[in-house]
Amino acid sequence: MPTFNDILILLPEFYLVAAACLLLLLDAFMKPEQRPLLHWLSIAVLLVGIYLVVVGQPSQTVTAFNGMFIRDGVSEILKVFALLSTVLVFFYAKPYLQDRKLFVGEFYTLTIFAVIGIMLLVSAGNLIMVYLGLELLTLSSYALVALNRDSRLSSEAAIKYFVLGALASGMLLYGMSMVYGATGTLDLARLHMAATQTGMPHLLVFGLIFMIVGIGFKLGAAPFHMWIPDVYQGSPTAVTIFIGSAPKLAAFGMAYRLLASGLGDLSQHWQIMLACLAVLSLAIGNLVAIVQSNLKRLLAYSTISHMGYLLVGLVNAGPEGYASSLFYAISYAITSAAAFGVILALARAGFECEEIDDLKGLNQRSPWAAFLMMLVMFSLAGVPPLFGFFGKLLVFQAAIHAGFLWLAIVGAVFAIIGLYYYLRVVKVMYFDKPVEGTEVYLQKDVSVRLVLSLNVLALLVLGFVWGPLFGWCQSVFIG
Amino acid sequence: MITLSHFIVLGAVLFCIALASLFINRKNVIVLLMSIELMLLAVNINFVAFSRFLGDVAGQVFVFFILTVAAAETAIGLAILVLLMRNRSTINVAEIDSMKG
Amino acid sequence: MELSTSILLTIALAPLVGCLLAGFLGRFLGRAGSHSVTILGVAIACGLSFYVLYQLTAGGAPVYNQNIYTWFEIGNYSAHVGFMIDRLTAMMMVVVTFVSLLVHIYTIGYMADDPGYQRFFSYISLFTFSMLMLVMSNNFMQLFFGWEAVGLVSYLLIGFWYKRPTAIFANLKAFLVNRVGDFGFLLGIAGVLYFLGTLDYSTAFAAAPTLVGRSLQITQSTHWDAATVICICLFIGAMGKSAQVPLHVWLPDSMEGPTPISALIHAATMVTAGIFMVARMSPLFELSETALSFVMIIGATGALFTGLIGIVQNDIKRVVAYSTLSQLGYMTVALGVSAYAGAVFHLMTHAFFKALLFLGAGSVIIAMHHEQDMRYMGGLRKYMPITWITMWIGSLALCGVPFFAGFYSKDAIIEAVGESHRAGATYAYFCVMAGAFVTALYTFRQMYLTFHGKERFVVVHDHGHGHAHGHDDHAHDDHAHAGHDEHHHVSHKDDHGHHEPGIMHETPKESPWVVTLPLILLAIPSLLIGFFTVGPALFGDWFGSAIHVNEVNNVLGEVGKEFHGALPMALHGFLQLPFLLVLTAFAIQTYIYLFNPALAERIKNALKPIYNLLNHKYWFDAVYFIVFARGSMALGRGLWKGGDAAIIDGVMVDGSAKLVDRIAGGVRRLQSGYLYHYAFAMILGLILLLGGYWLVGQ
Amino acid sequence: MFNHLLSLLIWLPVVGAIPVLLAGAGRPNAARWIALAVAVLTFVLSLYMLPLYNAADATKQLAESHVWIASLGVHYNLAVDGISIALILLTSFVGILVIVGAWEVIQTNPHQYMAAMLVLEGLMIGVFCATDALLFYVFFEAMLIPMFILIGVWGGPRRVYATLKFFIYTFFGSIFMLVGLIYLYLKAGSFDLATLAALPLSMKEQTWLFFAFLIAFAVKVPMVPVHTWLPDAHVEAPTGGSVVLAAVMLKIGGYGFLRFSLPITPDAADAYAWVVITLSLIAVVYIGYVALVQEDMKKLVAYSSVAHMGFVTLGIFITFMLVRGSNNLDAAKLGMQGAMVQMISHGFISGAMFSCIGVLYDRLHTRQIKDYGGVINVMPWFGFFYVLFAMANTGMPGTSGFVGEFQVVLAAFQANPWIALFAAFTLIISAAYTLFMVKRVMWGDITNPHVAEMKDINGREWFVLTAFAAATLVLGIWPQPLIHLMDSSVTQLVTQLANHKI
Repeated sequence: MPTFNDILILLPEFYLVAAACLLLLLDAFMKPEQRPLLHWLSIAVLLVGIYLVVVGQPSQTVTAFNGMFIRDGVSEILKVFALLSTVLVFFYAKPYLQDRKLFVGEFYTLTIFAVIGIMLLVSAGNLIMVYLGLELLTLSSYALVALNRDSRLSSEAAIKYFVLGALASGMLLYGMSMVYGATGTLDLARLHMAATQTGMPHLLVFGLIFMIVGIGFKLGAAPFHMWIPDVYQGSPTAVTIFIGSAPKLAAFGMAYRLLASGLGDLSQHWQIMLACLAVLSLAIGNLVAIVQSNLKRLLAYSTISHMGYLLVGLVNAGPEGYASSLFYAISYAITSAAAFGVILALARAGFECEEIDDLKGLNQRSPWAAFLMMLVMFSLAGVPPLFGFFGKLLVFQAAIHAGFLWLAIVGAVFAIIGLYYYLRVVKVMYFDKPVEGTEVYLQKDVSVRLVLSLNVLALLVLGFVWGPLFGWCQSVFIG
Repeated sequence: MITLSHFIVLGAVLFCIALASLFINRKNVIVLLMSIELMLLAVNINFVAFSRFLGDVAGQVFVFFILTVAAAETAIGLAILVLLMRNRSTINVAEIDSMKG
Repeated sequence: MELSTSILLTIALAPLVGCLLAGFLGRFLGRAGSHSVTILGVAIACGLSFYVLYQLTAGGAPVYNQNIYTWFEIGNYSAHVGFMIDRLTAMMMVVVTFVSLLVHIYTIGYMADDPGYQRFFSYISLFTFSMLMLVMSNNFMQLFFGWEAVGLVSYLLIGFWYKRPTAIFANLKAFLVNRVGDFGFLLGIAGVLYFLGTLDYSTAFAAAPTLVGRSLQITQSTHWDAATVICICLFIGAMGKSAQVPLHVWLPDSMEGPTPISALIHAATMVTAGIFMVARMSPLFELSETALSFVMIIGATGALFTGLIGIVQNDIKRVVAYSTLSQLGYMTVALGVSAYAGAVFHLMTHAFFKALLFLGAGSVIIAMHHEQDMRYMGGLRKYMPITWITMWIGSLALCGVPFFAGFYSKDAIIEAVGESHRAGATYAYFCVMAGAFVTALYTFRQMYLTFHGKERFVVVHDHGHGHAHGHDDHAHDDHAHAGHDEHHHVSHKDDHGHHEPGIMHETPKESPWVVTLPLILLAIPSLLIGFFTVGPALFGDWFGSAIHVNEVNNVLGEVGKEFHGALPMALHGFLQLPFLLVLTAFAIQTYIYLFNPALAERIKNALKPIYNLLNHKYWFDAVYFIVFARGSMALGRGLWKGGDAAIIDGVMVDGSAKLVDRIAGGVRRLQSGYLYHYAFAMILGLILLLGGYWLVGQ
Repeated sequence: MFNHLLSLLIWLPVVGAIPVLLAGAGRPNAARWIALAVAVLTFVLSLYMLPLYNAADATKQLAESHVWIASLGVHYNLAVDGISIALILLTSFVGILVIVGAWEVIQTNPHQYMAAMLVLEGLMIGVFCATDALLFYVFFEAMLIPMFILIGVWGGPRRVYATLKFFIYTFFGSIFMLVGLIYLYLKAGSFDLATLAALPLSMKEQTWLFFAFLIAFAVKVPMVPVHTWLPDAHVEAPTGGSVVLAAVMLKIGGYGFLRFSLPITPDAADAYAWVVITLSLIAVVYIGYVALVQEDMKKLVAYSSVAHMGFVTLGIFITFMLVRGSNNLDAAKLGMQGAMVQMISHGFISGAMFSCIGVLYDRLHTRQIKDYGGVINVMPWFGFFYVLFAMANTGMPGTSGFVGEFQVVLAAFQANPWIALFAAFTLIISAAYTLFMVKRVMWGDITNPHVAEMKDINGREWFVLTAFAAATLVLGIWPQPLIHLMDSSVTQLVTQLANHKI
């Protein structure tokens, strides 16, 4: 029977579910002009969620509902940053949504539900929980992608996302069923023990492979990446920014739960598989990004390559590697939020600002926006002293330490190729002349400007003081 | 005598049919939704079979969850389908390619 | 009395101060101010140099050798700036500052209306400073400093009239050819440091005997004698600076510079730096018979063959220039036979009479309104008697007529070569002997063409033409005034100058006193100095420790056995072969140019191939131009376009960028936009993972 | 305050860029003056290192150490020795001159230009101070960003190609170094350079690491055949960018060799010294010929930079032959000192040359040699400086250009006369390409009517060129103070080379 303690452990999630339902109700009774209130309330809800996560942080791993739900350092850190990046998303999205008549309560509630999905996923102690968390996240996401009901691209993106997502879920489930068959348990902790004693090692590995497909899909690692460019491009940017940030943390959490907690003993198998995915992701992501002209699509391919780097760290299959990958995921989530944040801040009614050429001469129109975007691009490219560099440093280090020197070198080579398209964005902003007759300016909304500036400057500041964050990442895997 | 293998093979066959129909079908999105359902069914067969042969009910519990989620999923899928039809006047898979490259 | 450092510093720095004042503050000082400060600076240096020479000769001062400051010090290696003043140095200082002083004075007249007046004074003072640093140095580093610095000033002065295409071609050529020499020189210095472990003269010379038997590994099996390598490398430097064959090509072209410069730098002082250097390095050169033979043969070749070119020149300055080349050859031969003192002695006498000849030529050029072609001169003696007489004195000294300064030095060299048994000495003896004849040929030809015979110009009084002061034409004329060397390689000859050859707008007249005074002051030593100094300088061991000659090589000692004083030597000289050759040449030229001018043309036509050979200077310039200038440009262009642009950039850099782009374009097509392709990709990924596992698992 | 002198030196210009950016948006003059003040202050502070530094002591001094990333053992470690101080002084000196040089030349967004310059200056100082490999790398890479912007925004017509090439080329070089550094870190457990220097490594490891470092620094120096970014970058960069690039940034490559290749992989460096020596000699000869035929002044000077930097790498790597081949420590020090002096000197001379070309460009807006001719007629004072720097570029004694080349040739002869022979070839070829340019630009009659309208240098240009000239001459006439400053550090470096690490 669930005890009060179980509930306490799940307090943030319960709270968020309740709050989301409340917001949904509230929205139903709200006049459209009162909707900004909903916006601020949503942000407040998430901030309180962060507070609850931090305050309720257990000193050591605790489980609830007979091990279905785990609350440990890993889940805490992922939740904090998932919530935090969602807060950023809400800030950035408001003017964009308002300009497009998409400023509806569904956006907020669906997003919060997706976040709840993330939180459940990263805390999952059981394959069922993994599945449920994942589905809560993805189902909300499908709806979010289709938020703009009148957009051809949105609906195309949604259907692609939906079909491929379902396919991936199916594979994940199929893999889970095999793992279940091989080990006789769905509980990740017991799975870990049973995996070594299974009488059907091949079945187990087959299950592992199917699960890796699911993980790869969620991460957006090649060759399971095909949905990413189309969904990034087709969704309203306010949704893209969400898909591009917090769910990456979830994907990392899922990978960690399934591969490390669950099947850590099969690491010699999945290490090499992840390495293959990493190389493919690096190659496809970085190469195809070069030929993009749509900024969102470019960032989509950049995501693919970044997931490649994340996998490079994961290949280490030890605390060091998990820590570096986690660090990488966090840094990517923050950076990605900032990147789309700039796009959102520059977009306005009738102007999406999603073509690279839309940024032409930005430095002359809006130097601050150009400066912010430049920092973001250099962070994504991994140029020190920006935050992004240190993520790369750590995943390379993890890979080399695990004997994957070649992988680090491949990563390095693709970093060079990748550099090109990030620089191209900077080039367009700084070196090109603005197109006559167009106007690009930063949103007037003070909160957007302020939060965006803080977000980007954090990339710079964290480049200098990333030690504590990394220390935190390390501690959750060692402790 | 029907052994575990038979169920597993059945599941595998169903799963493969589902996979195949996902990429062989180039006509209608609805068929895709059906394939997805089929795939989930294959998974369910697996779970139930394993559960039965392992003597562990957890697998069957999982199946209930899958069924429930599948329903929700289909609902969303159909909603998106409607959207697609409304926006593009077609649900032909081969025509949904405005984003590529 | 010991020499004091402050005096020596004053000598070196006084001209530098003059240079800086005239150069930077010239605009405020004005013309008179500028020439005053520079002349004052050089005069101080000159006076003190005489004082130093006096102290060393008569005052009993010991050799001065001290460092002023440390230039660098790394471990045991160090380089300093310091002075070594012995009699050799003192003599050079006197020659340099004295000639320089006279040239300064002369310049007041020669450059009177040039807009670059202050600049010119600044340059020549800078030159004086550099040359003093060179001769006063007590180490190789400072020697190299002076060596390059005089080259720099030479570059600046040859190109002084920088609007002239020929001038700026010539100065570049001069600098580059000198750099070829410096290339060897630097390697020589590096060799000295390697083998002797020091850059300091006295230490290096003291250690020189240790070179014997040491060698430098060139390839696995080849070893070269250390002393020979060092000496030949050092001598390559001298070949550049002292214009020895085959690095002589720059000197005739350097005549593009104003005439005072030709006198000071390209006759009297700078070009003799190489001679001075070899004499200074005598302790090293004495160790290598091979190197000395090399020096001797190079010198002998130059002495004869460059002189021959002088015979066919029509430009008054070029005749003197080729004579300089030839005389430098004499000095080099002297070095080559270990008659260092003879070389230095000839250096000194040559400095006076050659400066005189150049300044005299300059005086003629002023009078002829910058016409330098002797074919349009003639009969000038009645217009400019002082120039005429002094130039005759210089010419006779050059020819080596007894009692004149040149006789003593030149005759001693010829004698010394005769005494030498070094490999190639016979060839050298022939060259110097024939050279004496050739010298007389071109010298008398020049004198006759210029001062004697009929006037080959007409004076047209044309007041409307407005060129009252002929010699400022270079500066005031907007059109570049090209040189008169028809054989010049500069194709873009820009010679639409104003004057037609042979047309004068004014009667030639004697130059002002500032020009003639230096001529007179130079004529005196040209006439007398040999007579008074030959004894101690050549045969009296006057140079003391400054010059080191091994006993077996002491040819001057051999010659000296016959020496019984300057007067007997001169009288004896009248009966010697060199004088007879001079006499013969005198007779021939007198006949041709005074009595039968058409004969010259006939001889020229009769000996057409030889004439062409000489007129084209043995095609040295043409070959160098094609091989080195054009060849280097072609090579550079090939490396640039082929190496940098095509291979590195085209293939490697841009090529790999294009490759990446092309691959990206291909990979992009995989993202077809079709859902079933996407699904297929995922399934394919799954199958590959499964297949991979299956393969590895087996 | 002076306990953190090095930090101050690094961060003062970087942080100083913020007020420049903020103040300067609408008031360009405010930006200029603030930037100048920051640059001058930095220079003054860098001078203050001299009295604090004990030149007799070979250890690194003025050290600062703070834990940066505790869990990785990464430290924010700063310290300097004589070599670093010399380069820092060069940086802060050039820093002032580029800001003065850009004063009214940069008209579009001067505040951004000044800010980028200051940031760049700070980061370059950081490179010279860092004694932690990761910190070094961070500065090493970070400085690409402001340079990228400088070339791309204020550059010439092909600036985009040039600046992308510059950035990617350099990044390409350094990323392998990063992999190497991580490898070393995993081996040693620290990024501390001293620790890495003491780390025993097998020959195979050393070889891989050596080539990783070689790529990074060879691109930066740049060495043949990875030099082609430099001419493009120089041609397109604004004057100030070219000056900084040539004067300081290239030095970082040479500095890297001293700090990484030599101490960390001495045995591999010894074994492959011939590679670097050969490439250096190719740089002197091959690049000399290429420079000869350049039609663009900046390209010519850029190529000449490559050739001159060949002496730096040559001087550094002949030390192996001298120390290990013949145990000739003094000659090795001579070569190393020569390389160092050459670095500093090239900083002055190339900076000055690019400033001169900037002066011409500001007036005629072309860098093609054929568009000029007879400039001396209208700009005599400028001509003085131009010829002075050209002469320095040819290695004229009395200018700084001579000192380093002289020392390197002397040392090279001790290693192998053939090396000296090829190295000494610079005397001819550098004179050829430099003076050929001088001939076509300075001398001659005016053929282009626009040249006739050119005005002689103004007070600001006087200041810049005089400062460069003074530095060039002082160093040329009396190099001993500089050599003394670096002596103990160089001695220590050279002595270390004798230690085998295998």
